[in-house]
Order: sequence, then C-alpha cells, then structure tokens
Amino acid sequence: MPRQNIVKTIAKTLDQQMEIDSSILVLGQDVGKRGGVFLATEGLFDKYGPDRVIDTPLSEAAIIGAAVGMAAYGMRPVAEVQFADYVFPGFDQLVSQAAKIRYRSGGQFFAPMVLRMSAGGGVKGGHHHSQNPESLFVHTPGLKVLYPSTPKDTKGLLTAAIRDDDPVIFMEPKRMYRSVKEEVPEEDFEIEIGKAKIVQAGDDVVLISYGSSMDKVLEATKILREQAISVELIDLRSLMPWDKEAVLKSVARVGRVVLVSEAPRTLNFVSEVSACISEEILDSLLAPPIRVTGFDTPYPYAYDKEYLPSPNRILKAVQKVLDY
Amino acid sequence: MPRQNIVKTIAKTLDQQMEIDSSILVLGQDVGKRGGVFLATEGLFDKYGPDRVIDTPLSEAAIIGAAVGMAAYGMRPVAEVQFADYVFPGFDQLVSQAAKIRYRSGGQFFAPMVLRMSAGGGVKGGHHHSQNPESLFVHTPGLKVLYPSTPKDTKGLLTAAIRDDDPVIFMEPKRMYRSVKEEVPEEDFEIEIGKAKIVQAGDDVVLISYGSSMDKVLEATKILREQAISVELIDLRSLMPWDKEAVLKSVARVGRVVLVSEAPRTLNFVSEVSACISEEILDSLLAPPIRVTGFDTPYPYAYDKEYLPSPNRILKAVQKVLDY
Amino acid sequence: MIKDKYNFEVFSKKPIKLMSDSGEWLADFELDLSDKQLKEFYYDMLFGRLLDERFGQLHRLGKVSFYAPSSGHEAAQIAIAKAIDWGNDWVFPYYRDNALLYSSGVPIKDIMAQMLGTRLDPAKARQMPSHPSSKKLNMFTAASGIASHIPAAAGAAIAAKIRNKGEAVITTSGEGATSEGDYHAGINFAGAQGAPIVFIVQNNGLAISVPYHKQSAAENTSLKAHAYGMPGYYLDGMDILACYYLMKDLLERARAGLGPALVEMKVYRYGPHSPADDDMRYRSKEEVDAWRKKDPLLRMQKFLAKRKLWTKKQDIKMREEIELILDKAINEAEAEGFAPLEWMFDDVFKDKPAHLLEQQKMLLED
Amino acid sequence: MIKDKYNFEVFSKKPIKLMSDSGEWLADFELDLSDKQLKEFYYDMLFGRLLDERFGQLHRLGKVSFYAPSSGHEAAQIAIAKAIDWGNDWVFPYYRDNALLYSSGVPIKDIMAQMLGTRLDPAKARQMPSHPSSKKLNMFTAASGIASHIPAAAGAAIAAKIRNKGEAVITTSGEGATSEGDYHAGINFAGAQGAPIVFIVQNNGLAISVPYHKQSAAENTSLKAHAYGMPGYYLDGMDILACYYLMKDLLERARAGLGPALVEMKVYRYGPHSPADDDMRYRSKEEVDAWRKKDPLLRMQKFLAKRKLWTKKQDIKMREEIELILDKAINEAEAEGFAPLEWMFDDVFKDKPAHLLEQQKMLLED
Ligand SMILES: Cc1ncc(C[n+]2csc(CCOP(=O)(O)OP(=O)(O)O)c2C)c(N)n1
Ligand SMILES: Cc1ncc(C[n+]2csc(CCOP(=O)(O)OP(=O)(O)O)c2C)c(N)n1
Ligand SMILES: [Mg+2]
Ligand SMILES: [Mg+2]
Repeated sequence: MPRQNIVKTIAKTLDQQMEIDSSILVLGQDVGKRGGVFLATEGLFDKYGPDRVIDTPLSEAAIIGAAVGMAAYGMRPVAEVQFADYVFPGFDQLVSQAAKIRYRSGGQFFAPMVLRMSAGGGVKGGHHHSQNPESLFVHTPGLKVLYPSTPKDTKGLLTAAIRDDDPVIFMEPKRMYRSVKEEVPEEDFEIEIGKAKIVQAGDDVVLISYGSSMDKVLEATKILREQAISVELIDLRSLMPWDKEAVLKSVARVGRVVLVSEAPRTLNFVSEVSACISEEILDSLLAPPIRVTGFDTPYPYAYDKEYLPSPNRILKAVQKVLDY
Repeated sequence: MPRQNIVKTIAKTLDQQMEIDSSILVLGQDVGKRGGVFLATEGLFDKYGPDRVIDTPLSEAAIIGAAVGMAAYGMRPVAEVQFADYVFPGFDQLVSQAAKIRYRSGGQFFAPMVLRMSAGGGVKGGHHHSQNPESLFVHTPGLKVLYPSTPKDTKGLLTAAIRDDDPVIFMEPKRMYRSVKEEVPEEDFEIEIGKAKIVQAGDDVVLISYGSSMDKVLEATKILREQAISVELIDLRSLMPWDKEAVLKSVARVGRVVLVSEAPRTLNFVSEVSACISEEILDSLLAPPIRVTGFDTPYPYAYDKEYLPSPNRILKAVQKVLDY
Repeated sequence: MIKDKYNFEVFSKKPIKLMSDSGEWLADFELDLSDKQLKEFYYDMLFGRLLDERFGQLHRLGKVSFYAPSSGHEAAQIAIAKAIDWGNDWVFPYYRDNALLYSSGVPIKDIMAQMLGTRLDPAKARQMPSHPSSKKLNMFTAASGIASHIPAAAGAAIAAKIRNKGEAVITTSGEGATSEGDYHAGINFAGAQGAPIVFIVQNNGLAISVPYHKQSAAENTSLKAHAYGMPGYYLDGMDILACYYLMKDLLERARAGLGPALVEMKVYRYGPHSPADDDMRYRSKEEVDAWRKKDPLLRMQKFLAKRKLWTKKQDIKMREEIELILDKAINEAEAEGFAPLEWMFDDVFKDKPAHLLEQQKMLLED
Repeated sequence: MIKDKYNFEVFSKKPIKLMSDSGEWLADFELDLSDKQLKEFYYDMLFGRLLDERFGQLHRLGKVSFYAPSSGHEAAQIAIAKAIDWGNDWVFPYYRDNALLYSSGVPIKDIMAQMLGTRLDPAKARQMPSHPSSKKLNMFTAASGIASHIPAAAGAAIAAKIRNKGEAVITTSGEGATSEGDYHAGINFAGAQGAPIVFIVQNNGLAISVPYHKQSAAENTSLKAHAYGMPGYYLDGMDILACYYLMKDLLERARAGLGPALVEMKVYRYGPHSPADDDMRYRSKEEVDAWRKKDPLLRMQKFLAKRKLWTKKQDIKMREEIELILDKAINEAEAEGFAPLEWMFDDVFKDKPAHLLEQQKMLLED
C-alpha cells in the first residue's frame, strides 16, 4: 500500500472510478489541463479527454446546475468548486435544484452527483479562501455532507459518494491536503456514509470533531496522552447524516464531552451535536458539553492562527470539563 | 392608535421613514405600481416615484448587490425579496458582499441596508414559498437578523433596522401578515435590536420561539393557561444578535425549557439556543431542553399542516419536560 | 429540413411571421402540414385554452390552491410541443406551460392529480399545482424558482452531446427569467459547449407587474443570443405556424449537432399572473382587450376556415367534448383521495437515514 | 468630447487601435495630450510594471502571501486610471489592478501596508494582499469572489443617477468574470436603469488556465453588450492611447447622463495567474514570448522616442528612482509592525454585540 496524501488520493480515486464507470465525468474550473488548482484532478484530462473532464466557464451556478442536469440525464458528475467560499454563486442550484429534485418529483428524478470543494482556514487565504460553510449544507434537507480528514477515509468516502444516488457535498480539508499521509489500499473500497470513526477509545473525556479541525484535535490529543488523560476521540467524517448513535453511546458512557470545529461559533455544526446530547442524554452528563470553535467574525486574514481552535483552547476546554 | 395588521404596518413604517430621510429608497420585484406581491409597499410608488421606489429586473443578485452598492454610496436601501426561498440566487451578494464589506475594508465602507422577505409555511406554497432559512443568515458573521411576530414589534424593529448602519435581514411571518392585528402607535419609535420580549411571565416552563412559529406557540400557551400551567413565554424577535442574557435568566430560574421553531430540525436556530443553555447553565436544568421544530424534509406541499410545530406537538413537549 | 427549406432571419428587427393576422399564409415555401395536422394544432390550442379556464374554475371552487394562467400563450406552447420528439428529446418546462403540458402527452388525469395534489400525482403531491414532471417523457420536474432550471437544462444538453444519440433539449421560461444569474450561467455554458439545446423565451411583456423595459434594455430577448455566440430568433408567438416551423428547424439542427439557439416568442397573458394577482393595478383592461384581438386561436380559425377546416359548429362540439374529457380526468384524479401522510419522509434521499425514521415516528405518533 | 471628436466603432470586428505596433499615431484626429501627459502615461506604466515585479520579489522573500501578476495589463489599467475623475467618480476594481491602483493616487505606503498586512493598512489587514480599497478615492473594497462586485457597482451607479451630480462609476474585471451570474445581474440592472457606468473587461484570454473559447462562444466579450442594450467596444488593450481616449469619452458620456457601456480591452498576462500557479501546464513559453513582443511599454517607448520624449538612459534613471520609492514605501509600511490581535473583533458590526465581546475576551485570555 502506498503512503499517499489527501490530494493525490482524490486524483487516484477519481481515476479508479472513472475507469470502472463510464458515466462518471468531472467538471469544474481548471480541472482540465491544469489538473485543478490543487491538482486533485491531475492526469485525468490526458487520460479521459474533454468530454469526461470538462473545464467550465467561471460560474459555480453553471457547474452545480449542469451537474444536476447531467445527473438527472443519467451521468454521475463529480463537480469541483475550487474553494467552499465560492459555492455561493451556485448556492441556489444546490438548495433549490440538487437538494430537492428527488423529493419534488416524487422520486422520478434524482441527482447522483458529488460536489467537491476545498475548505478550511490556516492557509493565509483570508475571507474567501478559508471558510467552512458545512452548517449551511447540513441545514438543507436533501443534501448529504461528508468531510473526511485522512487519505484513507477520503478514498472510501469519495468512492461511496460517487456511487450514492443522492447529491453529496464532499468537503476537503485544504490545509491537510499534503500534510497528512498514510497508507491507502490500492483496491476499490467504500466507507459507509453516516458512520463516525472512533479514532481512539478512552474514558475521561470524549473529543468530537471532523474535517479540517482534526489536525489541531490530534495535536491536543497527543498532549493529553502525555498528561495521562484518557481521550475517546471521534472523527465524525459524515455530517449529514451524522452518527448520533455512536456519539450518544460514547458520551453517555464517559459523561464529559468537548466538541471542536473551526467554523463560526453560532450555529456551528457542533451546536447541533450538543443540542442532541442534552436533549437525549442529559442525565449522563457530568459536565456541560463545551464547544471549541472559530469566531463569529468574517474569516480574518491577519489572524489565521488565532481564529482556529488551537490545541491550547482545546486543552483548556478539556480541563474545564474534567474539573467540573 | 389604529389596529393594524403586519403588512399594513410595514407599508406605513416605510412611508414614515421615507418622509423623514430622503436617502431611504425601496427596491425589489413588483414593489412599484403593484405595491409588492403582498402589498407591503402599497402607495409608495405614487408618492415617491420611480427613483425611490425601484422595480428591479427579476434577479435577487441584482436586488441585494445593488442595495450593497447604494448603501456604500450613501443611500439607505430597503430591498425586498418576495419570498425567503428566493434569496438564494442572491445569496453570494449577501454573504460575500453585504456581510463582509465593513470588516474587510477595516470600517471604510459599510452597508446600511435592510433586506425584507416574507417567510414561513402554512400557506400552501410548497417547497419554494414556505421556507425559513434564518439559520443560514445567523451563521454568517456580519449580518443582523430580525424576525418579529407582531405589528408593533414590526414597526419598532423595522424602524431600528432602517437606521442601523449594518445590513439587517428582516424576516416577516407571511401567514400572519393579515391575521395578527394590534394597536400600533402612529409616532415614530424604535425597538432595540437584540432584545427579546417576555410575552408572559411564568414559573413552570419557559417557552422560547420567534417569528412565524409564534402563532402556534400562542395557541399552545392558551391551552396551557387553561390547564393552569404557568408559562414564561419569550419571543426572541432578534436572532442575530439574540438575547442570551434574557434566555439564560429565565431558564436558570425555571429550569425547564421548550424551544419552538418551524425551520428544519437539524441546525435549527433553536439548536444554538439549546447548546448555549446546556453549555452555560447545565446545573439549573431540571429537564432536558426540548426542541419542537419542522422536519428535515424539503417543505412538502401536501403536508403543510403536519410539517409545522402544532400546538399539540408543543403541548406534548411541555408535558415531557414537566413530567421529567 | 436543415438549410434546404427556409432561411429564418437571425436577429430580425420585427417578429418573424408565417401567417398574417387575418390567416393568410405569408411564407415563400409550401406548407407541408396535412389537414389533419393543422386541425390538431388548433384542437390542442383549444384544449390548452379550456384547460387553463378549468384551472380557474377549480381555483374558484377552492380545489386548486394556485395556477399560472396561460391563455394567450397557446400558439407558442403547442408549436413547441409539436416540434419535440417526445421521449427522445428532453424538456425543461416552467409553471405557465399548461398547453405545452397537455400537448406533450402527459395523461390528463396525471395533470389533474398534480393540480389537485391527490394520491395519483406521479410526483406524490410534493409540489404546488402547475409544477409538472414526467420521467417517461423526459420532462424535468419544474421548480418555482425562476430560471433555476436553465443550468440543469444546459447540463442535460451537454450530457446529450457527450452521449451523441441525436437528442435535443428544450427549455422554456418567461422573459423575466432571462435576468436571473442562473439563466446566464446555463445558457453561456451551453453556448461554450455547443450543446444541442433550444432556449425558448415566452415573452409576455410582464414579470408579474414589471414591464419588459424595466427588465432589460435589450430591445428583445433574442438579442441576448449575441452574448452566447448562438443565433437568436424573434418570433410572433401568436403565430403557431411560424413558431412550429422554426422550432422544428432548430431542433433538427440541434439533434444533428449544429448547436444551440435562443428564441423569443412574443406573446401576451390575458389573465392575471396568478389568482392571487390583481393585474388591474399595473395594466389596463384596454391593453388586455387589444391583445385579445390578436388571439392565436382566432388567427388559426381564420387560417383553417379559408381551407374549409373549421366551422363554428364543429368548434362548439369540440369544446363540449373537451369539457367532458376534463370532467372525467378530474374524477379519476380524485378517485383515490389525497396523498397520505406516510409519504412525507420518502424521497428526501433514496433511503431513509436514522434521523428521518426518528422524525417520521415522532410525527406519526402525534 | 462627446460626439464631436471621434467616432469609436461600436461592436467592431477588430480591436480598436490608435497607435500602431511600431508607435505610429493612427487616428484621424489630433492628439491633444501634452508631452508631460504622454511621459506620465509611460512613467505610470513603468511604475506599474516595477510594482508588479516588486510584489514578486516580496513573495519570494515570504513577505507577501499572494499577489496577482499584472504585467501585460499596464496600458489598459493606466488608461483607465487617467480617465477617471478620482474622488468624484466611483471605482470598483479587482485583484489584478496593480497598475491602476498605483496610478489612482493611493499612497504607495498604503498599497504596501495592504500587501504586507501591516498595522498601517487602512483596511486593517483584514484581507489577502492584492485586495485594495480607498474610501477617500471612492474605491470600493475589492473581494476575491469573481464578479461579486459588479452588482454593487451597478447599485452605486443607480444611486449616482438618482443623486445626479455628474459622477460616473467604473468597474473592472477579467473576462472569466463575465460568465458569473452576478456579472449578468449587475450589468443588466445598470442597463435597464441607464445608469452612468462603464464596465471594463481586461481580457487576457485566460481564467487561470481556462482559455476564452471554453469561457464563452461570443467572439469577444464586448458583444455581450447586445444583451444589455448598451454599446460594446472592443479595444486593443495594449494601446494606452486607444484605451485612454475611449475611456475618457465613455466616462464623459456617463457623467452627462448618456448611459452605460461595456468595453473589452484585449491584453495578456505574462506571469502565472498567481505565485501558486504553474502556467506551463496550460500554455507554452512561446505563446508568452510572442505576446511580450507586443508589450505596451515597448510600444509607448517607440511612440515617445519618435517625439524625442524617451531615451534608454532616462528610462534607466526612472527605474532607479522608482525602485527607491518602492524601498521607502515598504520601510514605511512595515514601521509599525503587524495588525494587532485587538482589532480582530472590530468592524464585524459598527458596535460589538455581547457575543463578540464574550468571544474577544475568550481569545485574548487564551
Ligand atoms: C427566483 C425567483 N424570484 C422571484 C419569484 C417570484 N415570481 C414568480 S413568477 C415571477 C415573474 C416571472 O416572470 P416571467 O419570467 O416573465 O414569466 P411569466 O410569469 O411572465 O410567464 C416572479 C417574480 C420566483 N418564483 N423565483
Ligand atoms: C466565485 C469565484 N470562483 C472561483 C474563483 C477562483 N478564481 C480566482 S481568479 C479566477 C480566474 C479569473 O479569471 P478572469 O476573470 O479572466 O480574471 P484574470 O485573473 O484572468 O485577470 C478564478 C477561477 C474566485 N475567486 N471566485
Ligand atoms: Mg413574462
Ligand atoms: Mg482572464
């Protein structure tokens, strides 16, 4: 098994699936000769040509909307929006078309499409190259939302997403595109959408996170290990549907939980997780569920480091629930 | 003081403010001769003419984006999107421009604009005339979000919104446009943005809601009164910023809370309120905070009644927290 | 048909006509439609008209919560329907396509079931009335959001180009729709890809109350084709023969791989925008009456009468027949009652995730 | 200027030129620019070029995290800057407007402070480099989202029309931007309102790697003006005099209430899209070299040399002077260090609501 980073894994997974299924095609800005601005589609244009690897005009509405039409027609488009921040010119196509065609047609039409996008801060990208808008997708009935944090999960979930018969938003942690490497099986495999991963079992506190926030969480977990604090670490991976069962099981057993996500604080995805926890297993809580999040400011260029949930902020929150 | 419904109150408030301040102008589809599809701008075109009451092309991006430019230029535009469901073609203008120009320019430019829209279900409007997308606005730093439920609050908050130097989303409960009437002072007044209203004080349970869900909540409250259950009823009115202080004070005192909002359940605005409650005052809770919400389906035409949080569903939730 | 028959003028200053207001054939090529076809054109327009009127009745009876009046649009819509190769081509319609919908071959019972929101609606009563769809006929599920179907139509056309099986895509909208960013996004992509698609604008001069001159400074919407490197045609949308021949030509061209086109059909809507609309706030009765004089059914009657294919008497009989068909369809559509609550959580996704099962349980227990 | 001087051809097939590649004056009207002005045109282009190169250096030094190379766009940008009535007109620029920014009169220290993200940036280091703004000069705060400034520009122009004080609005973008729905929304509204605005497309033939023919089937972007009922002009964007005279004319027309226009200036970018881009993946060195031969600075040198207004020696001296100015501006911009953390929560709103005060406290305690 080759050790591989996330972005290379994406390109290889797309290639593998395109070989198997000729209805899969890739579209987006610069996905052709350029191989994508992050090289996530590198090599595909040369291999599959302009009919299956389509450089689009500079319009996210065209990308997303055309993907809906292609999918309804019978293709399996994998569309790319270069940055999650740029999904908004195509947002209507996502929420009014992609998310709703199966429901509103009573199942006659559906949109087996994947919408890939790089997300997350910490890359000196300022307002428009750093955001994590997953809450907006998750709150839109009809969309599935994945946000893996490792190469292996990326492969398994991307494969599942491509084969899924519903529109799937596939968010990619851009600052970890090249920094995280692991061995990734060469053969084709799927990870079930909707299942969390218990990265590490533990008894003192449950740490819940996903996607681009996982790097800081892993750093914090390492320090906690040195402090002999036993952490149960859950990587949600899938945000819609999300694995409430796994979360409630861990939290009910441990009684203390810290939730981490770098998106803005108010209505951060982890607010939903927190609300479900207190609604369903209030009595097993030994301490308040604490959220460690980004801030309610537009993403600030100058404060790239400070905006993100730092290991230090995570540690403080853990200490707080332990001391409670 | 005249007894007046919500939609009439909007038209009169706009008129009153336009008389006072010549930089205020109204723009949107059909706001001119037609007086708006709900008549919320009735009479303004005849009085102020086409320069201050602008019928726009059929483009929400044009409406919202032009409002940003007008506001930056020095006007105070009050823009209308006919249905909250139709904000999405203009969503990029809202989140990438309106919400961010003050921050990204270091305060050099700002957008004193109001974006009005009718919202909520129960009008046989199906997917695209029924939604409550407030979570998406609230999660976007830089936007203020108001959602009153009575004529008086409508006048006070709309006046405050127009005078506010930041972009304000002004959501209007469409199914209550004409059904709710009350006496509204003729003179000019403001209600402070960010302050909740304690509609009724009580000791057994706190009911928290806002906007279009308030009609069902009031019905439920009436039944609870008959059952001699003492309800503290809070109408949030302002969702960003929202009155955490008032909420925590009531819930800490009473210990039981039911949160009601008809938007889809996952990441409903009340999920945030619930997460804050358990994070900050866990120990005062005598029962889990329960959310009564819409469902995670696209808004279904056929099940207009069933989709909405019914008085019955609210009563059941109240019973549950009382019995806990 | 392509090239060898008639050269429709691209970007013409005046609307293209093949039939004069008094029903004379104006073109310099020979009409090649059979009498049967010509009578069918008229019959379908008449059906469309009566269907529209019936929707009005159903609304007044409180049975239908909404509809989009289409009277005045019939020539355009039937011409389009007749040029389409149903089941082979793909169609992305909009809410005002009542006559087009009928003429497509969607069973009238299905149309009524959708309008009434009954159990027999193939779309399971999930949408407002006047939002058609038909998987069988490749008719995409209409949405309320103006122009939001245009990028999807472009996508289907690009897919059709890739698959290369000689399918064309047709999409319709009002003229207001052309102002939306999504319209531009879709048509521009289709243009850049040379996809087999015809964009049809039924320009009735009004977007609810907003007159065309506030919508755009382009003299007519066919000129917008310049922006997309495709031909633009400006048609008299009350001339069913002009609309038909041009559509036929453009669709053949599209199927043959000769690329997209944009067509404006100038029409007028006699009714209000919807039953909730009070159109006298923004236009006069005189304006409506003046347009009614140019009625496409009247013009076709004159055209047919000259060929002894139409009499007043036959017309009355046809109307009676159509009303009976409508009665029957309504009865059938209503036979099995409304869509049941059990369907509410289906089709959000292919399968129901845990949270939807939970919510369904919660609701059904309520 | 209006009408009485030169009739620029609307929708010309070939790019409009007033100066040949070898620097001959081609127009049939007399050049009415002073020697001083002509030399300033060249000086500003040269400054723009050196500024761009300096940004490259600062990036290689790790001091600047991003910039958008503008070499090849100088004639277009300086021509625009010279035609603007700064402080009276309103300007909605984009990220690649380095030369325009310099020529606007924004202090070079401010430019550098923005690029470096220091305390002296008037925009408080809240944005990536290459995102200018100046309240004083009515230069709207640039955003990264392509075309997202176009509707705002249209809105300002409509406001200017209402206020009627003889202000014009100018907005710039690349050609890729014209594909966005927001572009269409904005320009169409401005057209319908006859607002005083000029839309300028700096068409460098590439949107990152996507070539123009995949962007749109319109032969050039000036043709898109047809869709909006406004005149469209197709200019050689490496001819500073053609760009200047046309811009001057169009802005005067706009200020006089004669409405909007769309202009394409055909240019080329020599550098990669950004330092993160590897342009050799999608174009050849030969292509770049061929364009460099048409360099706007070279052409202007020839033009000036013919008038004895340029020598190699002077040029070298000018360059040295400019480098010194840049050195000084960088030093000044860096003098007070980076933007402090205390600023992070300012300007989300005019005043800080409770939750932001809370979050600020949380962060500063950390
Ligand atoms: C995105 C969006 N904005 C607003 C509306 C409300 N609306 C419904 S129909 C209509 C006018 C449509 O005009 P046009 O495109 O000319 O079609 P017509 O109804 O005249 O056939 C408007 C504004 C909508 N449905 N969708
Ligand atoms: C809405 C949006 N989508 C995508 C991007 C990423 N992006 C940045 S620049 C660019 C190309 C712009 O091309 P063009 O408009 O021709 O301007 P140029 O850079 O060539 O001057 C793209 C796709 C973006 N900034 N905004
Ligand atoms: Mg219309
Ligand atoms: Mg370009």
